[in-house]
Amino acid sequence: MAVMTSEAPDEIHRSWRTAALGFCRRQPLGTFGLAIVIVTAIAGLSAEWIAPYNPTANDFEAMTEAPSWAHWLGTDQFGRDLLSRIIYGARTALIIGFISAFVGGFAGLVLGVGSAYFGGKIDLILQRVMDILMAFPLIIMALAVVAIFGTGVQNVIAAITVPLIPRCARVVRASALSIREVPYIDAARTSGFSHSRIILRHMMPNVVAPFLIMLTAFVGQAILAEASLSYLGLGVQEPTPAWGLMLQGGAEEYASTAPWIAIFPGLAIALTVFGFSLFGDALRDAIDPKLRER
Amino acid sequence: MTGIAMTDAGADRPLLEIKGLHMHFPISEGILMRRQVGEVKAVDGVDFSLRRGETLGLVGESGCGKTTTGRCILQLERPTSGAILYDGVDINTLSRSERLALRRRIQVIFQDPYSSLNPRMKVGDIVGEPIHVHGLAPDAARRRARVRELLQVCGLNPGFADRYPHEMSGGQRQRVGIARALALEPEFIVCDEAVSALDVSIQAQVINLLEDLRERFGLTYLFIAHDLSVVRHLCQRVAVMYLGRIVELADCDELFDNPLHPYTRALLAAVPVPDPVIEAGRNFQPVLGEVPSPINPPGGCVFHPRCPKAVESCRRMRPALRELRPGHWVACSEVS
Amino acid sequence: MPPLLEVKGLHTEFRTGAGVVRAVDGVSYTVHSGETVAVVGESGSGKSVGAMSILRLIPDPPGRITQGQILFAGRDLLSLSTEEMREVRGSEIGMIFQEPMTSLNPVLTIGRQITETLQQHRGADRATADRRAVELLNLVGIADPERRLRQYPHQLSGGMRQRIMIAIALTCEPRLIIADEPTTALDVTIQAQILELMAELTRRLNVALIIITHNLGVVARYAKRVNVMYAGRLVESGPATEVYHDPRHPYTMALLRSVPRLDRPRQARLDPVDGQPPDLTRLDGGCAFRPRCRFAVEACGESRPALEAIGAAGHLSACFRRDELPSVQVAA
Amino acid sequence: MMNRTGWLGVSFSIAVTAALAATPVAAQAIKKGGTLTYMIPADAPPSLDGHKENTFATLHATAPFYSTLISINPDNPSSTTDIVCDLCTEMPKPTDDGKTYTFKIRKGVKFHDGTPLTAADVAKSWQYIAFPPTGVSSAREAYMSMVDKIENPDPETVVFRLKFATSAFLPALADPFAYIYKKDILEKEPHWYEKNVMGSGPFKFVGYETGQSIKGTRNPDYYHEGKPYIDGFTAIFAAKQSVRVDAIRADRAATEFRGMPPSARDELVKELGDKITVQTSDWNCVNLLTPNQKKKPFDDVRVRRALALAIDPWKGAPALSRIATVHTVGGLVFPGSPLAANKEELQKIAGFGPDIEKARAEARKLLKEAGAEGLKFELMNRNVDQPYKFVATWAIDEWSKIGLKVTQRVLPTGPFYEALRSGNFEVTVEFNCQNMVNPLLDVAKVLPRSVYPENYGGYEDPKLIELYNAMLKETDPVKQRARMRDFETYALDTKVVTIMTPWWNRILAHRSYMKGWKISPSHYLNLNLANIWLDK
Amino acid sequence: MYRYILNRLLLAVPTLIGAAALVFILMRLIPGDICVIRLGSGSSINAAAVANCHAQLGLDRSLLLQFVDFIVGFASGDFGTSMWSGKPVSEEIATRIPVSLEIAILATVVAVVIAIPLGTISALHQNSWLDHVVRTVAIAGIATPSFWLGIMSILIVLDVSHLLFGAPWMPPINFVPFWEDPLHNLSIVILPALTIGYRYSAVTMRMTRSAMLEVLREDYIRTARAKGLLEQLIVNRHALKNAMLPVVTLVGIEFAFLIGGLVVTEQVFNLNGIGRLFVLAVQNQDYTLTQALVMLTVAIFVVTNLVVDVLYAWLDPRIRFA
Repeated sequence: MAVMTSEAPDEIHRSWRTAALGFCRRQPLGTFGLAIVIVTAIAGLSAEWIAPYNPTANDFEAMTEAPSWAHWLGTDQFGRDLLSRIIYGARTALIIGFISAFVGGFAGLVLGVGSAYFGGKIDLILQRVMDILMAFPLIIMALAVVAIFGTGVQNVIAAITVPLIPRCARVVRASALSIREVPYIDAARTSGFSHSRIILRHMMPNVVAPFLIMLTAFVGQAILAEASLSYLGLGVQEPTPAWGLMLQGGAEEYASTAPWIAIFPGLAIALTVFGFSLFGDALRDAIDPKLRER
Repeated sequence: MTGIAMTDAGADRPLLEIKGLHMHFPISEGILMRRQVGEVKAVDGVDFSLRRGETLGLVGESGCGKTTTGRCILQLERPTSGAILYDGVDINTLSRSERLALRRRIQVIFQDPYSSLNPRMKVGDIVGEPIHVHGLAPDAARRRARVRELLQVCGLNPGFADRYPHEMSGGQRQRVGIARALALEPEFIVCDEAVSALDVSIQAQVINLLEDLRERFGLTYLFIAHDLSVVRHLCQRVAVMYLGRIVELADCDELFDNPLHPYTRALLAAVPVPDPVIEAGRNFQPVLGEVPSPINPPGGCVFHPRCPKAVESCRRMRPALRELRPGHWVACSEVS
Repeated sequence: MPPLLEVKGLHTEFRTGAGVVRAVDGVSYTVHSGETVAVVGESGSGKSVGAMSILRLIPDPPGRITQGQILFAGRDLLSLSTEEMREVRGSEIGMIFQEPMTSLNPVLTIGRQITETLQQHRGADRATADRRAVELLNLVGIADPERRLRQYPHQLSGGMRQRIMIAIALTCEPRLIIADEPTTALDVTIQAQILELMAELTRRLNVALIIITHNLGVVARYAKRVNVMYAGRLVESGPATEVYHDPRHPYTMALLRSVPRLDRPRQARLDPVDGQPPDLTRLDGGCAFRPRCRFAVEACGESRPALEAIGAAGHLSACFRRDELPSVQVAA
Repeated sequence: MMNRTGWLGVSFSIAVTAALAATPVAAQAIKKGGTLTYMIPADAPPSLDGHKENTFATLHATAPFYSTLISINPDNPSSTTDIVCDLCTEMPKPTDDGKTYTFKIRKGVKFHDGTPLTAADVAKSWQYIAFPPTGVSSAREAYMSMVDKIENPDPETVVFRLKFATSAFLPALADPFAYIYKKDILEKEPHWYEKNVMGSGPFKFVGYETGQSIKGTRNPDYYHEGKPYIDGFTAIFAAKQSVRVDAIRADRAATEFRGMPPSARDELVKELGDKITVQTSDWNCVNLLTPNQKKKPFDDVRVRRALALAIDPWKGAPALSRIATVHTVGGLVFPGSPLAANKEELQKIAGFGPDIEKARAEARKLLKEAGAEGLKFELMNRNVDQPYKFVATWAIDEWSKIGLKVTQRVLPTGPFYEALRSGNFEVTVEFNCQNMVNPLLDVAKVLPRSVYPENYGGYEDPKLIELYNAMLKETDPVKQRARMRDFETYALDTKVVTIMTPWWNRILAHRSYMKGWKISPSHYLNLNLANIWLDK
Repeated sequence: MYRYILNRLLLAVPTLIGAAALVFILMRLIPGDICVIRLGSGSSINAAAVANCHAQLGLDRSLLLQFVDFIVGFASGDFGTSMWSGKPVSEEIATRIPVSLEIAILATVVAVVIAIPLGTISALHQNSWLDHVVRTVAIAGIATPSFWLGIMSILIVLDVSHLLFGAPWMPPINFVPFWEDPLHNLSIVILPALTIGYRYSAVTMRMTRSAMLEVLREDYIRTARAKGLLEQLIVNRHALKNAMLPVVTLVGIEFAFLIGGLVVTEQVFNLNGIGRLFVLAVQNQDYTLTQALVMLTVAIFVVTNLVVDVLYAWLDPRIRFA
């Protein structure tokens, strides 16, 4: 417990705690989602300490072993411990998920808010460009990016990030457009604030809350996109421990003879994305005044 | 150009002078190749002026163009035509830096105390930001002191500086909005329906505050409102607008005691007074019809379809604003 | 003759994140056939919730009617089954809402929205319902009704939409209409038209009207009786003339004093009600108006004063000092 | 531990089942009739023209429709030297010092359109293969560089005149892609065969749906008496490994003819027992790990040697053989060939030593000397699972044991070739895989680019070329084998131009009712289905 | 209305041209060479053959010329011939489109038929156990990788049929059009349609639920209640039609994005559809085919948006009579 130096922080703590408790009470599903997210995050951050085995070391004495006390989730075809690979894979998933969601999201945020604020020709042109990008299916776009630059974590992130931008910009633009009409933006303009100040200080923060919630969904979608790319052989590559990669090859080859190789990484993906979605949904419900009781 | 001649010949030139203001919003169709298919004549030839220290009421029903007029003065819209002279200078001819300087002198108070404050900023920041941007306080400590002072002036506890708008009631928020407007030490404030969203018991508090501030800082108000009783209480002169035009303009008491334009009369008659006995004694006949669309306003006098006094010529002739009595201007051909 | 509507000790609560809000906290009043009763109060005073409670239209959760009786034509509406209650709504009691803009369904024709009530409650066939709809539109003063019936709400002006709302409320010839701020969203001239129309129709059709408003002028013009609400309670109730000319609750007095008036000479300054409206989650046991009251005494902090009669004219006030107020007022 | 034995048990039983199933159950009477459904493990080939294409997808789809002049013996396909006649009547003895081969063509052979096939058609087809006219492309033009002229002296005779005598000629002539087309069509419309099928093979063309399936029906006029045994076939394109296994399991198809990973074999045998027959063979394909000597530090032989030393094929091969389509540790030469090195010879080469710990210690020392301790590099690979990525995963782990940090970059086929050619890689996984088993030519893969254009190691080495030529010109088998050893040792041990991984393992599990077909070391061979019969 | 549609179609032109330019550039940025891929899958590559192939495919001309050709050809309805197979692109696409279209339509039907009622029920019983179950199932649909679901579903079908009938069963692997053999056809497309449809319905269901929740809070619903209408009528007539507005938009957008989903699903189920053709075309660097496919995708996107707009206008008189 921190030493209380004044009353204010205590109050803040308490309000935080009440808010958190209130959230848990009203959003049991969301709390469950949050728990999943936290578990994933802990696994990803402290993989070195909690993973029982080296995730990349081949062990030819223990190939395709069923779950046992030695290997809780079994081993894959190279004799690598699945639990350890899943724990390390959480890191890869979160890195890919967060970086692509946030980079793509923020690029979309800037474009969306700018487009809405300036309107006119800029808006028109940006909208058309976004239309073009939107028309490319995400996976095709990613396919092209990987075909050009090759595989690897950075390229996979780029491949997922690029298609996220227009999707994000579109959503942000819509909400920014409504905020642009709000009197406090007019008040800021009459106070003679610069465009950048109005965009950054007045519009962004008000778009950002729903946007951040949207990002939690994007993190999940990015993790899924990585899995799909991996499935096509274009995602992260061996020996990097990554969930999508673990499903590639192994999932199909051993689905029948060593099903744990296919089942556990798939569950890890599904559960994590599930967690992010649940949490995001609940957060939106909790924050969106329209959905709150009157 | 008739203009509004000053009744008080000895006064300085007006602080604000509006000449032939038109604001037409185009209605366009097509996404690729925009074609204009019509326009909303929100403001369609408005002239008036404001003396320093005066409060001019601008009344009318929704869609009459009173808010758009205010937005043009605030440079939130660029008028289609007409001139807005502030302190003798046409604001549309100003350079960027001059514009910025002018922004300081003209401020605004909005109607909705909920949406006019940025919900993500603390009250102290909302009020302090303009001071910061315009460099009106040398350092952060002075700025904070100034914010506290402004809050106090507006009847708020200076401790509210650390609160967020949603932690306050509607009346308190409106006071924050006023404090923000005062932060730049303006001389002219456009009050756009500044009290109409407030509850009756709070409304009076804010009206009193606005009056106090006017006296204390020598402010000039353009008071845009639809509530006639509030306008009567607060303003020295009143302009009545209908469909983008001013139909009557006079000193406050003159207008309320002796309304000339049929529309003004209808408006006044429509307002019920809080006294059952008086109401029981009134023989009340509401004006017929509704306000026509500003996209396609009627020709001639815009009020003629609803006017009990309308004659044939009203359909064709757009009546000019005439000064029937000293300082009392009316745009109606049928009154004298 | 028994009253048409008798509300007895109505309590309606909302459970929110911040706590339980007693939006209506023990309200009782009566409405007689053909009578127009106004409920006046500021936002959050519980006037709308009270009206919605009569029709049991409070969304549950979070809202709930916890206590009381609502006797309508002898039946307790609160004890009716959902199905029976549904039959009462629209058929015996009509309702008019504040926002004509949003209260009509944007994707259905005007005709459909009028006739469906008839089809629901009277089992009318299409043709009969259409004829009645035309009749109703004529009644509420809408020209060219046949064409209007085929139109959609967005093609109509605000005033016309409110006329449509009145027509809908009148469809089944109800005995009571509840109008919740029916003119607040309208312009003054339109407001006057609508109010006149309502006054005329209720008189002609002998319909009782509960009009909920914050506009003291509207009340003065149209209501026989006035109920003043503050913080979920009735603080004063009585014939309009009595309440306006001899207010016996400090809140009513303050309200009347604080509004600028066209019928009196301009004052130098208004006389506002001090302070802010109370937070309904944080009420104590005392009179809710006490913090803003100029006449508060110690007793006001100890218990909440009951609504009790002053004289015989049906004038009631919920103030401990209801009898001494005229003299105190002069003194103040 | 208990579980492990369980899984070992499965693989053990697989071996037994396979052995049992493969044992011929006396000489069963051949049954006629039935339709064979098999899968082609690829997407649609670019065209149906065997002369033009080089992909097995074309071959697997069209081989049953065509005849060739000669072919590998379908009854003994695992032999690398048993070549027999298809359209000819008898394998000729070369004359003119081995420079002239005269083939007599069968009489009475008919194209599917009913017209007779004569020596003129054979000669014209081979002229188009060896000397394609402008506007016509032949994938095998280069193999025929020894041919001087192809003559057609009479309707029953085709004569090949060579520029010089070479033992490489007959294998090249037995190329499974060398379909015999009809002369008239070739002359009239040389691109006709890209989209159409009309041959003289055991099956007549019925229909082709792009990327979907191809169908054939028995050719009653087929010149090999009694064949084919089945009434017809349907070949379905199924690029996805798991779909193929599932399809065999559910008997939607009898097999495929390329080769499947051990997991597929395990699953099918486990689920279907004796309904499945497994045939395996060493496969004439191998993956090579080739460092790019144009990039530092791979120009340093010590670094390359360290890379080789770190990998333990003797332990890796048996383990990998359980999960990947690799099996046999070998050098440059296909292990099934008499020219291949034996284990003793191999163990003298870097990376094949018997003591891995010693080898790794040496590798670390070499790295240290070369200043490349803890080297990080990227291994480029092609986007193919089996066995490319398996081999790479294994190699990367082996390298990590001497402190190397290797990441993998996988590219689709197009960009992969581009990177190879432009030398835009550090170390790459490549492969050497030829239609016909012909080690003399196959080992040319390690020759510098100036001699062998498809070499990507980025080095020049006259001595290597010299050693190769010495080996190639040697006609005495024993001496030739010794020269081959010199060449191999120089390439793999002295210069370490590339690192061998275990040779591939061709595993084919097919429905047991499919009989009469035998596996070969190349998935390009024995595909005309004429010998297959269905025991249903 | 017609002018509105025409306008939207005109709007599609710059999008199409932009997409054309983008795909043209992207394709040429991919390192590699279709001729090398074609000629080099077995052994050595003949440089002369490659050059010959370049000349045949017109790849030896300037990029600008190629682009102009592409645009002019496209505008005149000539999509060119596939560089990979030499067949007309239109024929290549026509061969593949029935499977994909069938799956897409089936998935949409699944999505609409299941999702809209479920979403409505869920909204009507907000925070009930039913709502929680439906939402959980829906979010699981969004969270599960579709290919994994596909793999698992095939496996389950195989194992279950093996267990039940003693012999494993799976859908046939050769596609037959519906009108030739409906049962055969349906047994092929049903699993992929369900796999794709799950995610699709999950998204639709969530949208229906939240739109419904929002609509149910609207004033006109309160009006309808005050009129004493049957709850059923309120939901069906008053709420659903309004709630459908955002749902229609979403269904449209998702339909346009189905091609992306098909890319993966067609791999899993070995279906010879547009999605797989897309991957092949990109990997084979078949410029003409890829370009045509991208244009097709963009066209589908544009047309779907148009259909959505028209539907929107049909549902919403505010747009119809604007």
